Amino acid sequence: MQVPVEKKLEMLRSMMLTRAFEDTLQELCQIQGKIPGMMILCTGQEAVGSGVCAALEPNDFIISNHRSHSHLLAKGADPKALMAEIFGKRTGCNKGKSGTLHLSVPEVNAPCTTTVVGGGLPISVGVAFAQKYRKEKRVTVCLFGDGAADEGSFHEALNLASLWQLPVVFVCENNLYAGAQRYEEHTRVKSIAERAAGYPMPGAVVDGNDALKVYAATLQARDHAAGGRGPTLIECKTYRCRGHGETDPQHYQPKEEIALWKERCPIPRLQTELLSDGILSSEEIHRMEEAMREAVQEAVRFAEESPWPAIEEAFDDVYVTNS
Amino acid sequence: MQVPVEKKLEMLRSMMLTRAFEDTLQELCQIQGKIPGMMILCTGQEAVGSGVCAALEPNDFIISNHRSHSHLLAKGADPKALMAEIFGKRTGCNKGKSGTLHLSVPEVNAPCTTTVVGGGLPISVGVAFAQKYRKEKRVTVCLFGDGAADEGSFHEALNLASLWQLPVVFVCENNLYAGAQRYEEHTRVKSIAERAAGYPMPGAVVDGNDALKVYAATLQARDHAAGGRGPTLIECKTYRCRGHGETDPQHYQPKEEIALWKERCPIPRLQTELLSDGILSSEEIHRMEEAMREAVQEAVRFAEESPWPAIEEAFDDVYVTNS
Amino acid sequence: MQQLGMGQAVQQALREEMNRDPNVFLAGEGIGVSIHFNPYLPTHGLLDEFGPDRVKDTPVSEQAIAGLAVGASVAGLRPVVEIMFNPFFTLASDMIVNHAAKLRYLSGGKSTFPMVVRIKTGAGFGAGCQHSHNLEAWVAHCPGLKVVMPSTPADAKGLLKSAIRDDNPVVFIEDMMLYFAPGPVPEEEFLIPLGKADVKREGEHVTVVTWSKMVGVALKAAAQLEEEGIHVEVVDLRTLVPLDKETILASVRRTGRLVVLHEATRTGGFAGEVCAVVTEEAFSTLKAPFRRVTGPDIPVPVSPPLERFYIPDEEKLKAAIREIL
Amino acid sequence: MQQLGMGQAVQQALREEMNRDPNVFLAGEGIGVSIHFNPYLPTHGLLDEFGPDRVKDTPVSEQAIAGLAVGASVAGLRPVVEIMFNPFFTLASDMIVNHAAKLRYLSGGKSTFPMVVRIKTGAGFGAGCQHSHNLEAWVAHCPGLKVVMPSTPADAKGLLKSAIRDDNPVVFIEDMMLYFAPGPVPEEEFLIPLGKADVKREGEHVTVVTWSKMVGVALKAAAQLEEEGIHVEVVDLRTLVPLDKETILASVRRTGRLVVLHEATRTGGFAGEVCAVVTEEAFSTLKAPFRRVTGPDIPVPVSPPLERFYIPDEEKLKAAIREIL
Ligand SMILES: Cc1ncc(C[n+]2csc(CCOP(=O)(O)OP(=O)(O)O)c2C)c(N)n1
Ligand SMILES: Cc1ncc(C[n+]2csc(CCOP(=O)(O)OP(=O)(O)O)c2C)c(N)n1
Ligand SMILES: [Mg+2]
Ligand SMILES: [Mg+2]
Repeated sequence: MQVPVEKKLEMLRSMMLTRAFEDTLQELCQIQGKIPGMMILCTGQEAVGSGVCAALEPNDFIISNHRSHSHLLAKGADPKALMAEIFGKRTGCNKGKSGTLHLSVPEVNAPCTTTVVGGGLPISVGVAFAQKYRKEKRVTVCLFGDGAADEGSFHEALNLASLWQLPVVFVCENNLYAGAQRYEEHTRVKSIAERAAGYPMPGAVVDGNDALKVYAATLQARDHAAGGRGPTLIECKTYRCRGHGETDPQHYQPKEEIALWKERCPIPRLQTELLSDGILSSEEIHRMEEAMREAVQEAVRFAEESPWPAIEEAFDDVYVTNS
Repeated sequence: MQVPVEKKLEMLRSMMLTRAFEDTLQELCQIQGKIPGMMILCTGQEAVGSGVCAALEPNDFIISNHRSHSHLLAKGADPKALMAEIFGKRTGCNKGKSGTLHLSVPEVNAPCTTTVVGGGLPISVGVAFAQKYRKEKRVTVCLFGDGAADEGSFHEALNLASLWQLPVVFVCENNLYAGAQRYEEHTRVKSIAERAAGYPMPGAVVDGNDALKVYAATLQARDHAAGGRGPTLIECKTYRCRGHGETDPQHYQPKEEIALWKERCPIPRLQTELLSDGILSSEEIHRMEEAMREAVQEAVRFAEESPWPAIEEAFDDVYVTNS
Repeated sequence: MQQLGMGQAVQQALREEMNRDPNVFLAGEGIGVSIHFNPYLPTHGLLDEFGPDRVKDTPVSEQAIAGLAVGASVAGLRPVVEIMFNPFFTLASDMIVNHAAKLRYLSGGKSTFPMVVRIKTGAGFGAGCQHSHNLEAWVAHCPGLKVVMPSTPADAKGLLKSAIRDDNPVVFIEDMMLYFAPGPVPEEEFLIPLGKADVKREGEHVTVVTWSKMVGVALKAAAQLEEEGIHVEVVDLRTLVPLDKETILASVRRTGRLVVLHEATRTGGFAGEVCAVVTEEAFSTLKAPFRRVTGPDIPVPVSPPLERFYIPDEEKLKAAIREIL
Repeated sequence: MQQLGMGQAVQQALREEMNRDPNVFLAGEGIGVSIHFNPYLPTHGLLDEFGPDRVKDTPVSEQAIAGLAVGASVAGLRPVVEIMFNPFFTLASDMIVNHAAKLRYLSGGKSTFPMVVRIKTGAGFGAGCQHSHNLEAWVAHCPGLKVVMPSTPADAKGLLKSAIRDDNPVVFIEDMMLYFAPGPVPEEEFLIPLGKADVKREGEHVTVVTWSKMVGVALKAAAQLEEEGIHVEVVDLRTLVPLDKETILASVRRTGRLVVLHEATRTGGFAGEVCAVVTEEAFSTLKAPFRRVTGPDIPVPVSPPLERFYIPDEEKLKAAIREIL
């Protein structure tokens, strides 16, 4: 499949933005009291969010999970609003109520994110139902982990989406771990994609460290869904290079395994391709890196300078009150 | 496979007992106020419970669902205690607290029955876990409907049973309906057994109206499980000849379909085989019928003559109180 | 005025709102093709009328049903989904409690979830504790949800229409024993606002706060006590969240006596909330101890005498009232 | 005496009971191999000590985890399973509420379910409302379950050991903020019976009923008020079900004033139950309005100032006490 150059650049850009964003977060986490709560990063997995979102139209929806930064940035979320939210500031995209774990960015059609493992699947089915109900040619993508595929919600969601032939694409980001549990320790099925047959729907396994492959698989599934032929289950095989969260000592992840996968890092991989195709020079890549770092620094500045929410604001947004 | 004659007779007997038991219940339901609650019968499906239980050892466990009469009678439950329970009498196997929907008969290793669709599956995994934990050579059978295979609990249970290679046999009684919903209206998978591959475990489809086939499949799965090789998913294709419950007008079940399946009734089927093999004479079959009817009449007499529980007994059995 | 059972009243509300707003759709188990064929039931006939695109029979998948509502509502539709029996709410509870109720807050007010979850509840049909288990106290303890429990056909209709038009997730709990008892329902369009209790009977000696099926029990007891010269005020909450504290407090300030009546089990039931509100805000007007009349702390048993015993009745209520007069 | 955090105390209880009874086993998400490597956490080290047959890391499958406990317990084992965070209780709630709590009753007392469900709870770690949501009021409203919420390391140890030996399903809720604060724990074996409240501080002016993490807040407030001559009695419920009414009533009968303090949201919280019991049974001894100090009716927000505001503190408690003195 021929991937348009601008798509390749888009993917590279969003991967690099996510990496810069998260590297900075990792540093900020070391400063006591700077960032509230957990910090769950996707280092090494950026190709999934970037490849998926590059294949979508702006008015397609995504439903993400606890590991959402790459998904949301790739979908076009404003890094400043995300960063401020992660800091817990009033200017955050969710006014400081969410923090990092359930960032919701309706502006880019990411209307809600859930940190309940597997929770996104039934919701994405509902969003896709609305699209079909209104006879739109839009689709919904649900991004979830390999661990989530053990939850009952996975099963109910896939069955219903298949039954009603809804325009939803289930993207399982199989990073080989669910918390501290290796893939083989939480299920015996060789690949999550094999489960597609049980609903049934098309299932595909792709190299999740290759943004172009993710893009191609998503595009195909999107066409399938938008064409009224129902859902697809895509499994992106990738790897969680950092711990589950920033305090995880990763004692259960073999060092050689981490090293191996670091070599498969999706960012240099796409960069090399773009270099060898003569699309980008190393100079340009360097400038992109600078630009990303600058954008993230600006986001941090914005977050740092933003005010905390006032106490009374805690009571806002529980209910729609004009109703 | 050669099925021993005494097993064949056992299956025929338990099918005939269930049929007599439920035909009588159906009549009793017409009498206003005689039987509390719903009445869910398995007419036409008796081969499943009978075939499964004939393949089990007495100390194997079964976990049943709302449609349990055939399962429990085949496992050896006392018809008198069941009937009195269904009447809501103090002499019922559960002192009138359960009624028909969640009959529990620990005496025959049916320690609990649930009417929450799909609820039995995770529980059966727990029972099988205990068997493996204690290094027993016993197995647990979970009986559930095709509708239950849409519940998240199905998925979580099969995944865990496979992961830990537990001695459990999942028997799906696919009677073509879940409530008023035809099989094709609640899932698109051709057969529930295909889902076995997603965990993975062996999956088998058997003619659920043929007690001998059910027996053989269960026996094989039991050996597999007791031998430490883990769970099996067996789908018994059968048909619900009556409505979901006794008040169901069955307006959604095509008359021809019902007629067709009545011809496939598992009881005459096994009778014919035993007749043609010269194992039973029609005289003997007739006497068996009489005996079953008599046993059921005695159960009804017992239930009718039994006292209601006293009001204070409502407070018993919520907690173990010596603890 | 038309006489309808509560099932029919719910049906009318659904029909009117579906006619009014094409974004309203229904989903649930057996809400279209049903094992019952009974015009008194809430969704009877709606599949024929609105077709399978808007009346969705679902698989037995409570989590998916609730998730469908969460997703469809945030995408702009107005789902009305059904949980067949209250105990199965457990299976949908993650979607309703952790998602429907919280995702708006988590979005900082950007996303809205205009959905209704209808739940059938109540003891009295001999099905036992896995079918009969009143859990309104659970949902009333979840900020982000509104909770409605109507007691009459007219209330059910007016409240359900408001619930469907509300931009918040509303849990609407129907006691099945009310489906068949006819009551007057205005023919013309009407709405009843959420959050307003209704004084179903006035009286100056004691306030009985109750809701749902128990309102009928309270009215029966009140009529009987009237003959003894005891005047009972019956406050029907209608909506547990938002709670109409003003109406409760105004009544207790006049009567000085409070009894709360509900079918749910006693410990941790919503009676405690009502008692707390009154003891916080109208303590000085209280003339007598609080009483509650509730289901006992047991699962609902099947045996007819035991199930009858489980359900609070007018005798128990009268006894409680007499104790504090 | 040894000084342990509550996490270590739980760990000791688990270790001792596992050594004592081979039928006790543990299961849950990350209870063996964990993303934390921290000896202060409840199950740290137990996998190494007891091996993978008795310390079972499970998939992310809350319903299966709870079902495992139901099935294993009816078959004679004594499972102690963990639900990682209280909001995920929803996913296990069908198994716990409709099965663990009811199946004994449904069996007419023939089957028993000696299982413990440990649940981690509490706000204060910045993870937001899908991780922090106290739902003890839900479980306390389900006959068939016992509910324990310890406030100190020693209580946690003694209560958990009793819970494991109890033949009933017990929900044991641990506030994670207590895991790291050391407190004295006797070295020798000891049990604390379920159903007995503990007067953590005596005082004659006002009774504060509370539990779990909030006991510390109450004691702090009590110490501060002491300096003003206000003597606060702090009743730590320890067990919500069975509820030790005698201890509550005896205290209120002496002080005449009741404040209930809990972290869970206000409406429908367990404070209502305590208020109801007292207003029913000790009304005449009450000298002042009831007060409750609770989390506000909002989901737990992440932003640090908002989350701090959510959690009740000694200032709020002192203000409430002063209001009714
Ligand atoms: C229902 C639920 N159970 C448990 C958790 C705790 N938890 C958070 S992330 C996680 C692991 C999820 O693994 P996976 O789905 O593979 O996603 P990954 O973290 O690898 O991206 C767990 C168990 C949760 N958030 N929700
Ligand atoms: C969790 C749950 N949802 C809904 C119901 C209501 N209900 C009872 S039986 C039934 C249909 C079950 O179909 P299936 O599993 O195929 O069993 P069958 O009745 O055909 O034997 C339903 C929906 C229930 N008991 N439990
Ligand atoms: Mg993973
Ligand atoms: Mg069926």
